[in-house]
Amino acid sequence: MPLKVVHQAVTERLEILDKDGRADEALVPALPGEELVRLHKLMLRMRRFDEKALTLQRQGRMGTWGSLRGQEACQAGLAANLRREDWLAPSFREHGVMISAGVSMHQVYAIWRGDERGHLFPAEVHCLPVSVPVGSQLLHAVGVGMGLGLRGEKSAVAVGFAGDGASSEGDFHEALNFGGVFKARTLFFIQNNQWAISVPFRKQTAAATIAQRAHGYGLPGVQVDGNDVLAVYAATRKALDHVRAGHGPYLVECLTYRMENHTTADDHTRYRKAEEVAYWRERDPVDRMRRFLAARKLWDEAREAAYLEEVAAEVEGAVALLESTPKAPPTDIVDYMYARRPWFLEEQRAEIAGRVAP
Amino acid sequence: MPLKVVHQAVTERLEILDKDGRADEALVPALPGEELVRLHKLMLRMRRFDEKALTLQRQGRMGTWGSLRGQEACQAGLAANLRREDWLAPSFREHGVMISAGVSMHQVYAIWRGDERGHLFPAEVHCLPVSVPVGSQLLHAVGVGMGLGLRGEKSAVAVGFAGDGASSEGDFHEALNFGGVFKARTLFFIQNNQWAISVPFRKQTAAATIAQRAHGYGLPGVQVDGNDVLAVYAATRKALDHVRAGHGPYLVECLTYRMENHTTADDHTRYRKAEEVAYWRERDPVDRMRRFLAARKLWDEAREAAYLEEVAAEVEGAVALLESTPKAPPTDIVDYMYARRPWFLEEQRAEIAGRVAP
Amino acid sequence: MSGGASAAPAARTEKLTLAQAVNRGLAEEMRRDPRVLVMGEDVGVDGGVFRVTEGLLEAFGPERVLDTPLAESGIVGAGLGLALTGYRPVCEIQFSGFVYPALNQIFAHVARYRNRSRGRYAVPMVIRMPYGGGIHPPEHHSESYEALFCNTPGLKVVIPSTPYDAKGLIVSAIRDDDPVVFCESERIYRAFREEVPEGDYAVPIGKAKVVAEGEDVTLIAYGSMTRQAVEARDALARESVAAEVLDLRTVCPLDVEAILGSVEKTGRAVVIHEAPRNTGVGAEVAALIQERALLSLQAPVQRVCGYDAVFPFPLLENHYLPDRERIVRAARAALDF
Amino acid sequence: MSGGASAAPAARTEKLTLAQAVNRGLAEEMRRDPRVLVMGEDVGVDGGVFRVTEGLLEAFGPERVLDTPLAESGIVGAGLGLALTGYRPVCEIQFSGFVYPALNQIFAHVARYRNRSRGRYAVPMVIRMPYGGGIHPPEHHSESYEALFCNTPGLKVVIPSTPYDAKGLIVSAIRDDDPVVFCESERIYRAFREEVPEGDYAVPIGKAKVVAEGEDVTLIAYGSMTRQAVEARDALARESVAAEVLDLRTVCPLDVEAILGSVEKTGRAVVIHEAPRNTGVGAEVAALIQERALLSLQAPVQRVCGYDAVFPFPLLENHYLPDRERIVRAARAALDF
Ligand SMILES: Cc1ncc(C[n+]2csc(CCOP(=O)(O)OP(=O)(O)O)c2C)c(N)n1
Ligand SMILES: Cc1ncc(C[n+]2csc(CCOP(=O)(O)OP(=O)(O)O)c2C)c(N)n1
Ligand SMILES: [Mg+2]
Ligand SMILES: [Mg+2]
Repeated sequence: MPLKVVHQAVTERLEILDKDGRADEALVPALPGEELVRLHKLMLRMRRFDEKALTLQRQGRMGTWGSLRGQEACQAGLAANLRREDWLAPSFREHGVMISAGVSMHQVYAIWRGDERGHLFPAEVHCLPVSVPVGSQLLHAVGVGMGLGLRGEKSAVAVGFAGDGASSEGDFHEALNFGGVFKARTLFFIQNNQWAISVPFRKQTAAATIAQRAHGYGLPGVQVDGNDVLAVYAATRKALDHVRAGHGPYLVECLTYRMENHTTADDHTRYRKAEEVAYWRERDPVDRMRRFLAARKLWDEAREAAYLEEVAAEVEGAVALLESTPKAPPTDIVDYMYARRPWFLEEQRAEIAGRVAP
Repeated sequence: MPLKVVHQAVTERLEILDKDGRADEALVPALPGEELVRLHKLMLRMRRFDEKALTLQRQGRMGTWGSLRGQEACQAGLAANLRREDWLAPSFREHGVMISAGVSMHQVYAIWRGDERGHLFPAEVHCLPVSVPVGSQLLHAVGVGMGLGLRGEKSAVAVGFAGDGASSEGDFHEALNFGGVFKARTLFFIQNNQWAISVPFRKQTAAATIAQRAHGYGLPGVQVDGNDVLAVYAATRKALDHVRAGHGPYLVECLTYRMENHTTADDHTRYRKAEEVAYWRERDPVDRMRRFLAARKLWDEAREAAYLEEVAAEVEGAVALLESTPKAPPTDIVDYMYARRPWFLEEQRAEIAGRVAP
Repeated sequence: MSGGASAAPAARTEKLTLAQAVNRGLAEEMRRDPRVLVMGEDVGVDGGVFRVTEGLLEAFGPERVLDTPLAESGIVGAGLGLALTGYRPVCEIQFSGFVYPALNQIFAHVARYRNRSRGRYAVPMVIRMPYGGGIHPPEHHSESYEALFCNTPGLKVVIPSTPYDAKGLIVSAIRDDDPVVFCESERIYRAFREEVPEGDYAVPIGKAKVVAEGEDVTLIAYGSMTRQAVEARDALARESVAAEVLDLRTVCPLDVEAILGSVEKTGRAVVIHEAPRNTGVGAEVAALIQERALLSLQAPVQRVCGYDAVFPFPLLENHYLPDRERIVRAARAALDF
Repeated sequence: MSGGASAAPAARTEKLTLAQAVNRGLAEEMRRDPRVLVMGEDVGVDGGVFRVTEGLLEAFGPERVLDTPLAESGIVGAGLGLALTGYRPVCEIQFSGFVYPALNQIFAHVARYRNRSRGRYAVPMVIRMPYGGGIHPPEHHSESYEALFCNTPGLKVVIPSTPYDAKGLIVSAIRDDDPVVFCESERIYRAFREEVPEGDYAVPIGKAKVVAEGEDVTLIAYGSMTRQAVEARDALARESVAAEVLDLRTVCPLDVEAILGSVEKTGRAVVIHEAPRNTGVGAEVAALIQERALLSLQAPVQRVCGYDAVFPFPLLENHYLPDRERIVRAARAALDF
């Protein structure tokens, strides 16, 4: 039956580097060499930070850890575009962007070791605490984006994070819709690593991409090769320009791959094939960027080694700080619940304080 | 920046009758005259039923009533396509499709008069009870659609209803996504009457249509002139064929208009202009169809009068039945909570039974 | 039935319904503090389905009075984000029966944010919701869910029973640096008027009020049930029983001193609420009393509650709601124990 | 710690953890009744994050074991639809801390459907969820929310404390024609093993179990806290105090006869749970006891509960959870009253 077209949407995907680090030169962001190198360094730093956490966990010195390995390009490509005044509403796998944005390494470690004090991020960093219920923090990013707008901010934006799994939660939808209605200063940054624990993306949704969802809310959305830091950088830059200019939210979907177990409590060999992991190992975001930089003579083994040593020292420092921090007093359990403790917490506090440590 | 297209979606709108009831002849469904007349009769019957409820309400003989006036074409166009084995998961404004599908008039009245027994629909009618929390029943329609599929049904489908306002709830999203993943035998039937109480559609979402949402889940979606019963009939037929064939869900958005107050507890003059209502009154779905039928010599004033008399008698019969039904015993409050009453309800039942009516 | 304010009320008063009193409190706080926002379904142009936000859009504009999309999780979740950037959102849930979709945001975030962030981020949010039976609406419009909020650490739960208190408590709730769930009885929204001072006064959160003194039995109620308790008191008075009526006003934190003080005097208590009995506020009150005043108790604490059943459709709702007769009977049971 | 079944257990037994026992119960019921489905996040290929659904996909196929998208409202809402078409879905919520998004479906529909439809539609659904502290996971993985479900009419709430009971109770829950919330303590999922009969047996819902008899004080617990209560009993025994330990097993409906029977004997009671105290199950138990056995009470019913605070991150969680010492102290308070 003939019909009248009332809406059309095209969802595009950006790729710049190929699997071997060769760039589509026309698309390479016009950045000075040191900025390109910075993208690589951001990735190396987060990878080292992540590896250390896994080691600590194996040694019983860390709690459950969700590795970001494989997603460094997503987080670095975004981080390089962030400004000091921007707000982050992270989920639980955003260690990379968090430490790039000024959260201290030992703080992220502390959170996952099981210490709420890890959330006391440096005062000048507008990073919200880690949010575990997936998808829920997108609404916070919308509210913050609305608040920034109400305050008349011209630069600052809020970035809300979610994974492919999280995109199935109702809050994902409510966030995109609210964001659109209120033209929130919010970037929806979706890392589609193709797995939600054991559930592959194709069982998460019948849609081909998450980017196309945006169009259902009248919002722009784009997919990007999430293992290509140049593509993430370029797409995110464009998206952030849009949001910063007050045109409302933008959705960036980074198609990437979770290289590790979901968390250290998981065993991914139960549900995915070694070949699949191997396929993606060949598309490692760090390797690709290293080759690209090397081809441009911006980077070499020696510089990498030197930088890794620097980072290792930083990481070890963070671990030392983490492990030398005395445990919080048990009364902390009740002391942050309200601005002023109600009588029942006063009583319970007394009980806690009066007890021998169990 | 040049990009690769990974998804394309076109959202179309179907119109057949113009505002004055002139049809695009090429599009008129190939139905025998009596079937075309039936569409009109379905609309007349639901309108009369609805008008009576408003009268009863004004007289203090009915509870809060949400009028469907203006949406008759949506509900009749759908109802004419339903089969006895289909399931309905209505929201609160689906009186029209409900009484067309076999729910007794006095039952719908009873529900809104405040009697749960109204929900005891005829055994052969697969209509779920009225669901008040908007959007939530779409998931039931998905589950029913999944269940029908598991049972191997080849014909039966489930229809989930929601309004434009309801489309903002998280459950709307989860339903479309689940439906897509499990290829549920579910039709999402959205009556976009452009108002959610006092909130106009343009403040409900930044999207141009609700139909385009479907594409975000890999589902087909179409918009239709919801005041054009032929268009609703044709689009719904196509959608139902798709669902019945096992190809998964389909979303039909009927763009229509709520002519009355949201409910009898509302005063729509507080938030919308008389001109807007007048504009839509000129597009009355019943008038348009009447003119179309008259032009084809399928209908005239005398036939309309005769049919209205018939319907009036039916409606009066329903009211008589409604008002002659004795009140339920107060113990009904606890008697349907569990298959077997736990001790506390046994005690509470005794208390209720022992009391003088308050 | 008024009185009990913390600050000295202004001289001029207005005769207001409870709905209007909340409205005045909102308007005055919005005027006083530009960070206060109102948001929810139909709160703007329509002024709220109960007209509690009437006139606010005209007075403060669409940047401070936000008609939102129909999505409760969105309202509270976005409201939380606004709070984090320094605003003080007053979120309206159209009826308490529709708060469920927002519970994830309320329980997992709003109630926990101060604690999670070790005090860095406060959430000075008020979540208002009409609750309770008595107006014969469709399903889900008559629910009483206060116990869910009381069971969730990090929240305060306030339920006024008079216009005077409603204004003073909404003011306190807005000024509170922590999230407050504010339940407004639909049944008494417009059931009566009371002189309410113009201008600034606050009724403190966490303080109950002795509505009527008595020595024989304590009737503990809140919200719409306070009036039922007063009616029961009058009926008991005709039989020479002197009941004390305590209006809790805040159900979390409970005013344990006021409760114990009264029960130590009377030795008998009846707790009354519309919400179901199982693990309700009445259970907490009874548990506290036996815990801390067992030796004063001359009889078991009685509970007069909604039945442990779904709130019925209108035709049977009068049989569900606690009323004078049930309260009197419970008081007699305590007296005759 | 086993025993108490309704039907005669089969002769052969297997030594199982609680997680395995639930698994066996699920598998046997799926075999017995083709209408039983299992659905949730990671329940299929992965066998569940706690491996409770391990092997079910292989045994029963993807039409009966559904790996769903990550959306709790969807799981329960679609599950309800499946129930309406004649299936008996067992929905898994990955951790109780993630049940909030499903509360609208559970509270507004699952719990109400039989009543709303005047008995036409039953919802024979089981909603399983791991709950409680003790395994040091990230935030939201240690919550105890049973009180929310107890406060909602239309639900039953079951919390086993042993492998034997876990299998017998999951079987009863699946066979029950009404919705059952089934909470499984993470801490005792694999903490110990017990002989569990193969084949068909059911432990009745709504019946508590006397785990150990005693005359001096009743320790009332459920789930993981039952073991703590038994430890406390042993400690008290060394001081010649004979504590009776009552394992509630079902927290709604409570086994009021068993509770009263024990307290009438001992005159003293301590209720123990991990969940916060305010309007918790302990409040209901205390309220019931004072209501129906006041004259037997030699001392106030004591409550040993999680604090009214957010469940702490792992490093402090041991300070939050009730333990032997706190239980013993409360028992002594009751004895010394
Ligand atoms: C509301 C909610 N439900 C369940 C969980 C348990 N859970 C933690 S992570 C996870 C999978 C998340 O997948 P995705 O969103 O793709 O993020 P990824 O782990 O891949 O980074 C699940 C189910 C949760 N955290 N929140
Ligand atoms: C979850 C929920 N929130 C709020 C309400 C109150 N309410 C009833 S109808 C309505 C507007 C619905 O608008 P729409 O979905 O467009 O349906 P329409 O009334 O136009 O048919 C609202 C807000 C509700 N029923 N459910
Ligand atoms: Mg993922
Ligand atoms: Mg509408």
